[in-house]
Parts: sequence; structure tokens; C-alpha cells
Amino acid sequence: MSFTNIGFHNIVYPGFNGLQFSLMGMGLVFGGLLIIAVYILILPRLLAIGAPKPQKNTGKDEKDAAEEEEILLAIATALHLHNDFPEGEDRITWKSHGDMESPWLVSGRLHSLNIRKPANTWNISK
Amino acid sequence: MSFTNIGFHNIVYPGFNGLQFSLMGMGLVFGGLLIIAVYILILPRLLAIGAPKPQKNTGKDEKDAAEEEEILLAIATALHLHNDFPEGEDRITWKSHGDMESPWLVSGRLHSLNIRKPANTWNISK
Amino acid sequence: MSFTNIGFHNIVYPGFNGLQFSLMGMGLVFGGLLIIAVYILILPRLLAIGAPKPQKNTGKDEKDAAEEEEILLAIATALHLHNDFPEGEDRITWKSHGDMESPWLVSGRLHSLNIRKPANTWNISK
Amino acid sequence: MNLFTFYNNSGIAHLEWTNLVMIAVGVIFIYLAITKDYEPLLLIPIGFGVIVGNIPPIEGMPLSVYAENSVFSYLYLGVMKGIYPPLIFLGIGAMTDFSTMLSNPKLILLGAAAQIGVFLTFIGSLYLGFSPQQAGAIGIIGGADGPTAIFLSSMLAPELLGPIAIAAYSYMALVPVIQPPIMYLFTTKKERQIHMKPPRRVSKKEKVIFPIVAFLICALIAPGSMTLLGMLFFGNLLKESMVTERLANTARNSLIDIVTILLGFSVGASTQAQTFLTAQSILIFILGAASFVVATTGGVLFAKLMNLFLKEKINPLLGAAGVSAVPDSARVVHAVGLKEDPTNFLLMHAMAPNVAGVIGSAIAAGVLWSALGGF
Amino acid sequence: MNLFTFYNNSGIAHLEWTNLVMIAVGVIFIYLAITKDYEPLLLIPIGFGVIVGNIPPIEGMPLSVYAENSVFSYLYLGVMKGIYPPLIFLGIGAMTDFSTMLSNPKLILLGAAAQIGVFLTFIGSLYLGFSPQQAGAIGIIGGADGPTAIFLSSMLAPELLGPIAIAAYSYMALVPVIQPPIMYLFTTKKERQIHMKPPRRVSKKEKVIFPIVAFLICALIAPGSMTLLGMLFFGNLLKESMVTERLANTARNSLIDIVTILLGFSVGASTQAQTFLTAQSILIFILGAASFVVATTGGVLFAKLMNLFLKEKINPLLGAAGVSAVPDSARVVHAVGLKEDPTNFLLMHAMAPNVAGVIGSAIAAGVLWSALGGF
Amino acid sequence: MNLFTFYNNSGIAHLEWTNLVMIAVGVIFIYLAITKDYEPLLLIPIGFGVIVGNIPPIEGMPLSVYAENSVFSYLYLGVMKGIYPPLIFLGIGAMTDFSTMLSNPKLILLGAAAQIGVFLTFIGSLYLGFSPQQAGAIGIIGGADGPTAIFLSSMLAPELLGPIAIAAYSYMALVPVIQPPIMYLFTTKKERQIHMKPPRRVSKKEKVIFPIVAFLICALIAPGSMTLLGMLFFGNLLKESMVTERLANTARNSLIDIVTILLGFSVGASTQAQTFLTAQSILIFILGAASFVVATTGGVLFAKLMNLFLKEKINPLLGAAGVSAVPDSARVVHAVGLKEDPTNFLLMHAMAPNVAGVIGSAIAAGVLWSALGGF
Ligand code: NA
Ligand code: NA
Ligand code: NA
Repeated sequence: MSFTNIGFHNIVYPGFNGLQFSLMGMGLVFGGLLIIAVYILILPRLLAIGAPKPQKNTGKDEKDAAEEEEILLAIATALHLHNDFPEGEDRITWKSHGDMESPWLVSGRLHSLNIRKPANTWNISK
Repeated sequence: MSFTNIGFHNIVYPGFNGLQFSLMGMGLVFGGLLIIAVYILILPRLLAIGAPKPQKNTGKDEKDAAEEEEILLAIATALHLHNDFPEGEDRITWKSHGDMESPWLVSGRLHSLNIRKPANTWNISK
Repeated sequence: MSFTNIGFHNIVYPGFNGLQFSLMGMGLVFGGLLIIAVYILILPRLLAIGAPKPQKNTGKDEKDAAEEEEILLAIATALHLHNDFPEGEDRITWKSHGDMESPWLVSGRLHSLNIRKPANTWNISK
Repeated sequence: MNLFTFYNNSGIAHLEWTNLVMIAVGVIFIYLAITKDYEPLLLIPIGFGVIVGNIPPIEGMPLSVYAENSVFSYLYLGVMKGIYPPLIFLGIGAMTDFSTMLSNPKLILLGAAAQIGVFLTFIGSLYLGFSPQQAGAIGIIGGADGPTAIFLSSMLAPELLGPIAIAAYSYMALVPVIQPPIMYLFTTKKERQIHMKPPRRVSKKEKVIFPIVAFLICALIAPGSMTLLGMLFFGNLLKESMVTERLANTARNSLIDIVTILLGFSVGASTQAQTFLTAQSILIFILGAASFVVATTGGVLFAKLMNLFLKEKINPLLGAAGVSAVPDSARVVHAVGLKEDPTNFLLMHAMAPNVAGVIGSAIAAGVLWSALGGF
Repeated sequence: MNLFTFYNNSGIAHLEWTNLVMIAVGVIFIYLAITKDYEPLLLIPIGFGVIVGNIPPIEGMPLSVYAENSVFSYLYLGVMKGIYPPLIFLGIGAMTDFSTMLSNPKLILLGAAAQIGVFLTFIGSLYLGFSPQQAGAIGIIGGADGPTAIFLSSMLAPELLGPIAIAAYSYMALVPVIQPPIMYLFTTKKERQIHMKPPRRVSKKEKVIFPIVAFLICALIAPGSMTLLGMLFFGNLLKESMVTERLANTARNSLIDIVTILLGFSVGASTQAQTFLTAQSILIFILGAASFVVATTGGVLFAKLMNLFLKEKINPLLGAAGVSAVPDSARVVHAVGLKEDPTNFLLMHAMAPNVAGVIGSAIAAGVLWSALGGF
Repeated sequence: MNLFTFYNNSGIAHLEWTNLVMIAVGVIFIYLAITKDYEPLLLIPIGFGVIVGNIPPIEGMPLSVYAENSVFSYLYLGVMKGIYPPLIFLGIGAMTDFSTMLSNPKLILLGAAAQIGVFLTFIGSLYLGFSPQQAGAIGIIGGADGPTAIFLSSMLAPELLGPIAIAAYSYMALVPVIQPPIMYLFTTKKERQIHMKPPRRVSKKEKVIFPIVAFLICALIAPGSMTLLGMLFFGNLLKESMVTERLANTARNSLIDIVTILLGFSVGASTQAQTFLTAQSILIFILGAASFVVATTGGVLFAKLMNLFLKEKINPLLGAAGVSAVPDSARVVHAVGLKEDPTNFLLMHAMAPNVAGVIGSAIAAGVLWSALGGF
């Protein structure tokens, strides 16, 4: 860049039209965001069509069934723990939507319930 | 490295004086930490000069003003939320020194106050 | 890969025997896990040999001694803090197994106890 | 530099219907992850990656994972160079509790048996004309372990990495759909009702020594498994030693999360329809499904075989957990067992073959790599 | 190897007064960050980086970001290769709540209008003799988005990256100083008192679908925006899907923090006075300021233009939030609105043009990149 | 492709007794870390790395840290290129509280005095025939700072990096064993009972300005220390500025943890017996031990020297904390002091020479690097 080269000839010259270019660029920005805006306006109506009430209920029922199963499972587990390991610490909770590690943790917790004495001192084996 | 080559001739030889080098190195370490020590000794006095009591008060006043404004703002917001969305959960707190995400969170929280029913089930639209 | 080339001649041909290879591979997998299983079966017995009761007790005694020292140290520190800085906030706790930063934090906490007025405003020096 | 250029530079101009198919696949992945909760931590990054990867990039512009100097190509390096999978294994090691396996080592053999899926699929792939290297990479899909599959194909058959990774993760996500029918087919109701004895207590010492010894055994038998298992057992040692809790914590949280995001996204973004939608890919998907079926069958039947010799019978459902797919196949075993008998809790026991399956498929991968890698 | 060598190897021997100027700039950045709370997460790393970058390095020693094999040059790679900005966008996506935008899509257009600053500055830079590539990179300062500016200049005009990055971040930090006068100049008191209607409730479904569809629209129109917006919407999907909360959490915490530290520091350290203090840099600072002023004006005036057609008037202050500079310009709008009428709460509404501005400038960057990148 | 090939590809076939020795060393490191709690965050990653690094890899297979294109070689890059140590310094800076040092600057000189160990060991290493570059890298073991030692040897003598790193970390772990006898040897009971005056209060302003000024002083005197100290003081500024708490938090948690895991593991894995177990390594271990002893002695004697001139006497035990080895040597000083007088609390005071020692050894490293690096 040299300051001797200031002028409009830098904006429009053969093979490059900076003004036209800017207009098109601005147009694309506007166009893109306008389409997003229109999509947002339309979507709720589309969703209303796509998800009529009966269908919604079916979905809900399925979900309820799944949840119910999970609750039953949790209760059964709790009972099992209570009956089989009465001395255990019943601090297990069944996370319905656990993250990646939860099964590990659950497994570990279940395991720890089988252990009557604390196993966290280094020198005690078996 | 070969063990046949042990001796003082490795420490001082033409073009390299290991003893002088070590002295200078030790000097630089000492010099650097000494300057830091001197700086630390001097700084509190410099700060005392640079920040005379009247100036300090001004600073404090400014700060107080800013804080006051923020408090007023928080109260106003709380009132606004309480009046306009009486059924909302008024658990908003205005963090005076929020981290990067706080405005997002505030925005989200403010938004959630406008919502009468929980929107966290997948099948309920609009 | 071309689909014109399907057949058993791809599995066994001069210089490569896919069946034998698979057998050996499966054998290694089995072998490896079998050795692990055997190791696990044997280990508790080995540990029982390696750690006879008297030795265990010695270990425990040493540990107890170390813990006792640490407890005494904590008490002494607490007393020291209480006596020398009666106005301080005695919320120090001596972590017996602190992580990397704990000494820094302890040092910081100890330091803050020496400070009579809060030092967290920018404009107050010395 | 006019409207035509702008249009030509847009993605619409170059969008092919195959891209739309792939974008639909990405959307389905995301849909399944959200509504069915199938492995969302994998399917959402992969699914969005598939969508991104199927936007036609401008010719020569550094955009796609395959374009030189593009940002996505740098993120994809961790896949191509096999760096992400061992880091994921580090995190998995730091969250794995081997105690159930330590307390009942018999169950480890189920994790070995399920690896039959790997080798039978290897033979099947050879039969169909894949090269031994490609066949090895396809076979490992039956190991049911995403990172292992990605690692081995990056080493043996990088040209098939996309379809193999997608197949592996798809079937891992579909474990709750694929496994139960097979489990019912090969077991009787009575077998499914077998209760397992509560496991014995495992000492801290055993837990600390285990990762070191297990690593030595595996690595000395199959050095090719050193990279993955070194990291797995390293992570586990960080956890079990108790004195490096902060490192274990970072390994199983920030570190594994960051790697999971980058791995899933860039694997997904590598599935450009133009290179992905081939007859080969379809074959790989078929072979992958077969692989899962064989592996599950292998585990279940081996458990029944063991029962011929054991006094204390094993519930053969546990064999299905030998495929790894941690922890989903253990969950499936638990759920199927609970359906037969609401007092039969198999989850804890199923974790033993499950983690053994992870080790087993890493050994299998090591063996295939060292034997087929041409060293 | 004597005292003279030691002196010659020290930094004092090569310190020039221009380095002292730059070190003072770094100190001012840190001072502003601490006392005025202007974007401290950016200004402190950049400020300290500026200080480090202006210690004269020993000739040939691998110290500075420009020296081959130096540690700082490796950290700077993430800037030069454009890797840090998309990772920051990933984290921003994982912390962005698009609901206010979804509930009032009209406001999106304000985020588009503010991009006029980008293109007018582009023309201005051309006029002053910058090459089209350089002009594009300078123009994007008006996008008011640091990562976007860094990304585009690393691609189009790496030789100007330092001044462009510093200008972009300086003006983002100075938003509370630059914008209010313009907002007062172009609005009447009555306009500033316009209350906005509380937004409608947005369903979870809308929020989940949004990042996917918005990505497809933007990427198909301007594939060059794929890298930044792919990451932004990916992060947002991780957040909104609800099933990948742990990934979203890592993206918006550890990951974005690590990248912010490295990006800020190494951008700062790239401002060695010897290459930084040029007439060009000063021009870029002037053009950047102009760009911000034009962008703010564009947003405000477009809001007034829209009011000519709308029944429900928009508070034209919201137009100023279209420049992005998330979330500072939304805060400024809120504060100015509150000063006119203590019951007028604009923050929530201002977030809509604000995030739209982020998308808008990423599209603009994509268009400039693909048209000027010479592919 | 037969049983023989499989055996030849196994690790057992190539295991040498020296590998077994190194594996035993790794196990001992882990054992000490767990049972004695000696620097577990370093010894466990290094120990497991040593085990992994001594599994004989298959010839030509990309497994070890030295094999081209192996995953471990990519992780090891951060060591070889000197990238990990400055990132660790960033985290250390973000967790360091310099206030005790600011409140009693006299104690800083103890941190300088202990660096005599660096230069005497340098001379000793020269005497034994090491090249000046190697001698410099060996000397810095006496700096008692693992990252600094790794950084300097990666720059000056990469061929010795393994033994130097292992020696540095071993002795840092053994600080509670090495230092007390020396402390008792050179101090009288009365000296050990000297109480220190409670330090004065340090203002926030002083704490914020300190990292900036201290960096400028160090970097202008010894630009070679810029990389390590730049990061150390940058991390400290993130902490002390109070406005970038989230960045400081990430730097001292996720970031330092990730780097610690990778650094420790890959340094450990670089100790293949075949290249590690040499006469040179044994010499380095001997020199390293001498270095620690000299450094401790230097610190203690200098404190006694200072007492000749000071009215308010310093407890000479504090001199031992000048070796850095943060925070273990400060702890040792505290414990020894407490044994003489259960009311004498030196921990807080010992942190001053301790962190000064970190700065001092980084300056020493910078001086050695710039003078011997051949620039
Ligand atoms: Na498996
Ligand atoms: Na913008
Ligand atoms: Na030191």
C-alpha cells in the first residue's frame, strides 16, 4: 500500500467493481437473515400442522410409559437393595437421564452396597 | 561425552571460561531478583505519592456513583419483573460483576419469566 | 475393491491364510483375557501372603503416627491463629491430603489473617 | 465478480440430491439422540457434523475436512492420526470401575467370546473382496467400540474411515434395538431368570494394582494394543490411586468432552456424499450389522457353554454385554433380565463382561494392526 | 562470552522507544479492563500479550511469535491458521439463547442493517489504496466481532492481522463510549422511550430446530461462513438438545476459556512495535472507528425506516445492538433506554439484533472470503 | 503370517532385563506416590509412562514416543518443542499468591542464593566432560523446578531430556528426604527457633502491578526467561486482576491438569531402557543429587550471611525453601521449624523464597539458554 495511490480508481476498475460487489454482499447478508426471519415466522405454524393433538398424545403416552417403567425399575431396585442389604447405605437414586458416567457410578454404588466394611484403607485386603 | 575427558581443561579453555560464565550468570540471577526486591520496597511509597487522599476519595465517589446506579437499576428491574409478571419466578439477581455469559443468562431468565407454562417438554409447541 | 472378485480365494491364498489368522487372533484375545482372569483369581492370595498381620499393623502404626502428627500440627496452628490474631476469621482447616494448590491457599489464608481491614478495594494502598 | 459468480460461489449451485440424503441422515441421528436418547453424546456431534460436511464447499476453498489448510482439516487430524481415540480411552479409564470384574473374573471370558464377531466379519469381508487391511478395519466394528474402530481404520484403512466410524457408532446407538431379539432367541426363560451371586468385596490394593498388571499382560501379548490400553489403564490408575483425583477428574470431564466434541463433529463432517455414498459403504453397513449380531450370539452361546462346566450357573444374558458398547449393552442386559424377573438385577454383573469386551476388542485391534499393518 | 555478550543478549540493549509506546498501550488495556471493566476477558490477555511481544527478543533465538520453532509461534498457529475463532464460536453458541430472536424475528433485520458498516468501510479502504483483500479484512472490523475479524484477516490479509485484531477488540471494549453519542444523535427522546411488547413463548422444538435450519440457510447462501457458523450453531445445538448438556458445558467453560487465553495472549504478542507501529496501522484504526460509527448509525436508521411501515413501532435504540459486540452493545442499549425511562427494559429485546449481528457479520465474512480469496 | 510371526510381533519376544528394571522403577514411582504421598501428580503419570515406554514396541510400528507418526510421538511433541512447561507455568501463576513475597522482599534473595546449585553443578558437569549445552541443562536440575528443567533441556540438550526430567522430578519428590539433614547440619537449634514477624498487609494494587513489573525486569535482563516467566506472570495477572477469574480458574484447573497428564506420561514414556540406562544417565542422577544439596546449602548459608547484617534476624531454615520445588520445600521448612518450636509457623514465610526460587531458576535458565544456545 502506498499513500500516493488514493482515489476512486481503486474502487472501480476493469475486472473489479467495488460498489457493485458491496451491494451484492450487503444483499446476501440481508437475504440470508431475511430468509431466517421468514423461517422463524413460519415454523410455529408448520409445527402446529405437523403435530396435531392426537399425535401429540400418543407421543406423550409413549413417553409416560417409558417413564413409568423407569420409575418401577427404580422402586424395584430400591426394594431389592433394602431387602438384600439391610445394613447398606440406601443412598442410591436412579437418574432418569444420566450422563455418560452414571451407569459406572450406579454400578459402583450398587457394588459398594454389598460391602459390609469400608474398603478405603490401603492395607485391608479381601 | 567420553569419560576419558575428565578435567579442569573442560571448564576453562580458549573461547570459553566456565567460571567467569557462572559468576556472571549468578550475578544476573541475583541482580534480577534484587531489582525486584528493591521495586517491591519502593512501590508502596510510590503508590502513596501517586494516590493522595483527595484523589482517592474522588475515585471512591465515582465508584460509589456507579454502584449506586447499578443498585437502582437492579431495584428497578426487580420492580418491573414483579409488576409485569406477577406469576413469574422472581429468582433474578443482578450480578454487578458478571462473567461473559451473565447477560445471556439474564436474558434467558428474563425471557423465561414471560412464559406461563413450562416449555421443557418436546411435544408442546407455541 | 471390485464386486467381481467375491469368493473363498480371497480368504486363503498363497502367503495368507485368513482362517488360520483369525484363529490365532481369537486365540490371542482369549489368551490375554484368560491370563488377566487367572491373575485376578490369584492376586488376593498373593496379597494375603505378602501382607501378614504383624506387618500390616506396623504399617498402620506408622500411618497413625503420621496422622497424629498432622492432627497435632493442625491443633497447634489453630491455637496459634486464635492467640495471635484474635480478631481473625478462624476458618482455616488443615487438609490432610490437600491437592496441588492447597499450600498456596493455606498460605494465602494464613496471610489474610494478619490483615485487619479488607484489602479488596482498588484504591486503598498500604 | 458479478451475480453469476456469487451464485456459483453459493452452496445451492452445487448441492446434489445425495447431499440431501446425507443431511437427512444427520437430522435423523439428531432426532434419535433427542427423542430416543440413543447415545446422544455421540450422535449429536456426528449428526451435526454430517450436515456440515454435506454443504457443497467452494472448489479450492479451505472449508471441508478434506481441503488442505482448512480449520476442519486441522480438527480432523486428530481422527486421521489416531490421536482422539486414545484420549477418549484415557477419560473412559478414569471413569471405569473395574471392581465387578475383579470380583468375578469368570465373566471376563464372555468379553473375549464376543470378539468372535470381529474375526468372523473379517473373514466375511475378505470373502467379499476387501483387502486384508480393509477387512480388519471392518471386522473391528463388531468390537462395538467406536474409538477402537476409528483408531484401527485410521491405521489400516483410512479410505474407509468414514463409513466404518458411522457404522460403528450407529450400531452402538442401536444396541437396545439389535441385541434383545438375539438374546431371546438363544436363551430360555429359565436361563434368563438365573440370579447371580452378590460379588465379593474388592480391596483398594487390588484395584490399584490391576491397571498396571493388566496393561503389562495385554501389551506384552499384543503391543499393538499399547496405545489404546495404555491410555485406558493410565486413566484408571489416576482414578484408583486416589492421590491424583484432580487429574482423573479432568480426564473424565473437560478432556474427554473436548475430544468427544471434536471427534464426533469431524467424523461426521468427513461423510461427504460424493465419497461416502458408495456400494462399499453399504456393504460395510451390512457387514457391521452382521458383526454385531455374531458378537452378541457369540457372547450368549459362550455363557451357555461355560454353564456346562460350572456349578454356579451364569445368566447367559450377560454374554450379550461382552460386545462392550459400554454401558449400553449392560443396560440392555439389565432391562431384559428385569423383564423376566423384577427382582433380578444384572447391571452390576453385566459391567464385568462389558469392560472386558473393551479390553478384548482393543487386543483384537492390536493384533490386527500389527499383523496387517505391513511393518 | 563476557559481560558485553551478556549485555548484548539482554533486552535492554535492543529496546526502542516504540516498544515502550506499545508496552504503555498494553498497560492501558489492562488498566481499562480492571478499572472500567471493559471486556476484561479480552483486554487482559491482549494487554499482557502486547507487553510480552514488545520485549526485544534476541536475534535468532526462538522467542517471539514470529520466530520459527518458538513456543509462542506454536500458540500463534491457532490464530494464523484460523483455528481459535471457530472454537470460540463453538463456546459462544453453547452459551447463546436464541429465544428472544425466535420470538421477534423482525429484529433480525437490524442485525443485517448494521453490516452496512462492513461494506462502506470496505469501499473506504479501497479508496485509500488498500488491496481488495486487505479492504475486506479491514471492513469486517465493523462487524464488531473479534473472532470473525481475526478469522477473516488470517485468511485474506494475514499481514494486517495484528492491527485488525487490536482495532476490533479495542472498539468492542469501547462500545460503551462510542455508541451512546450516535444513539442520541439519531433518535428523539420519544423514540428512545418506546416500550417493546413482551416476547412470545418459544417452544423447545423451535429452539432445537433453529440451529440446524439457520445453519443450512447461511451455509447454502454463503459457504464461506460454514466454518464459523457451523461451530456457532453446533454449540447451540449441544445446548438446546438438552441431552448433551455436559458437552455444552465444557464448550462454554474450559474450552472457550483455554482458547480465549491463548488467542488473546498470542494476538497481543504479535504486536511488536517494529512491525506494528506503521502508518497503515493508524489508518486501520481510523477506518475501524469509522466502521463502528457507520454500523451503529446503520442499525439505528434502519430501525427508524422499519417504523415507517410497522404498526408496532420498534425502539430505534435496538438498532445499535445490531453491530454484535455481544453482549456489550445490548447492555449499552439497555442502559440508554433505562436513562430515558426507568421502566423500559430493553436488554432482552436487544439480544435479538445482537445475535443476529453475529450471524450477519459471519455471513459478510463468508461472502468477502469466497469472493476475494482468489479460489 | 503364522504362530512364529505372532510371537515375533509380541512384546515378550523383545523384552530385555533392562526394560524390567525400568518397569520396576515405574512401579516404585507409583508406590512412593501412593504410600508416601511424594508429588503424586507428577510421579503417577511419569511412573505409568515409564512402564508404557518400556514395553518393547514392534520394529517399525508407530507405537513409541520415538516412532514417527505414533500417537505417543504427537503427545511427546509438547515436551520436545517446549510447549507444555510454559502452559504449566501459566497454571502455576494462576494459583500463586505472591503476597508473602511482596510483604517481605528481603526473603527474595534466598531464592536467588539457592541458584548457586545450578551454576556449581554446571561447572561440575563441564569438569566431567559434558558439553557446555549439556552441562547447562544438567545444572538446572538444581533449580528444583521440573518444567524449567524440561524446557531448558528440550532447548539445549534434547538428547538428555529423559534422564534430566526424571532426575529433576525424582529429587523434587524426595525433597522431604534430602533437605532436612542439610538443614540440621548448617543451623543451630537457636537459629531454627527464630520467629518471623507477621508480614505487613499487601494492597490489591501492589498485587496487580507486581506481575507486570516483575515480568519486565526479568525479561529485560534475561529475554530467554520470557517464555516461562511470561506465562507465569500472565497467569498471576489473570488471578490478581479479579476481573478474569474464570480464565484464571480454567488455567489452574482443566488446562494445567491436561498438560500435567500429557507431560508426565510422555516424559515417562521417553525412558526406554535401551536409550535411558547409560553411564551418562547415572552421572546425571549423581550430579542432580549434588545440585540439590548445594542449592539447599546455598540458601541456608546465605540466610546466615544476611543475619550478620540484619537487625531482625531471618530464620535460616527459610533458605532451604529457595530451591523452589513449590510447595514441598516450604512444607519441609515449616515441619522442621515446628519440630524445634511448636509455636513457630514458617509455612507462610517460606513461600516467599520458594516462589522467588521459581523466578530465580527461570532467569538462570534464560541466561543459560541465550548464552549457550548458539544464537
Ligand atoms: Na468390544
Ligand atoms: Na456483527
Ligand atoms: Na528454583
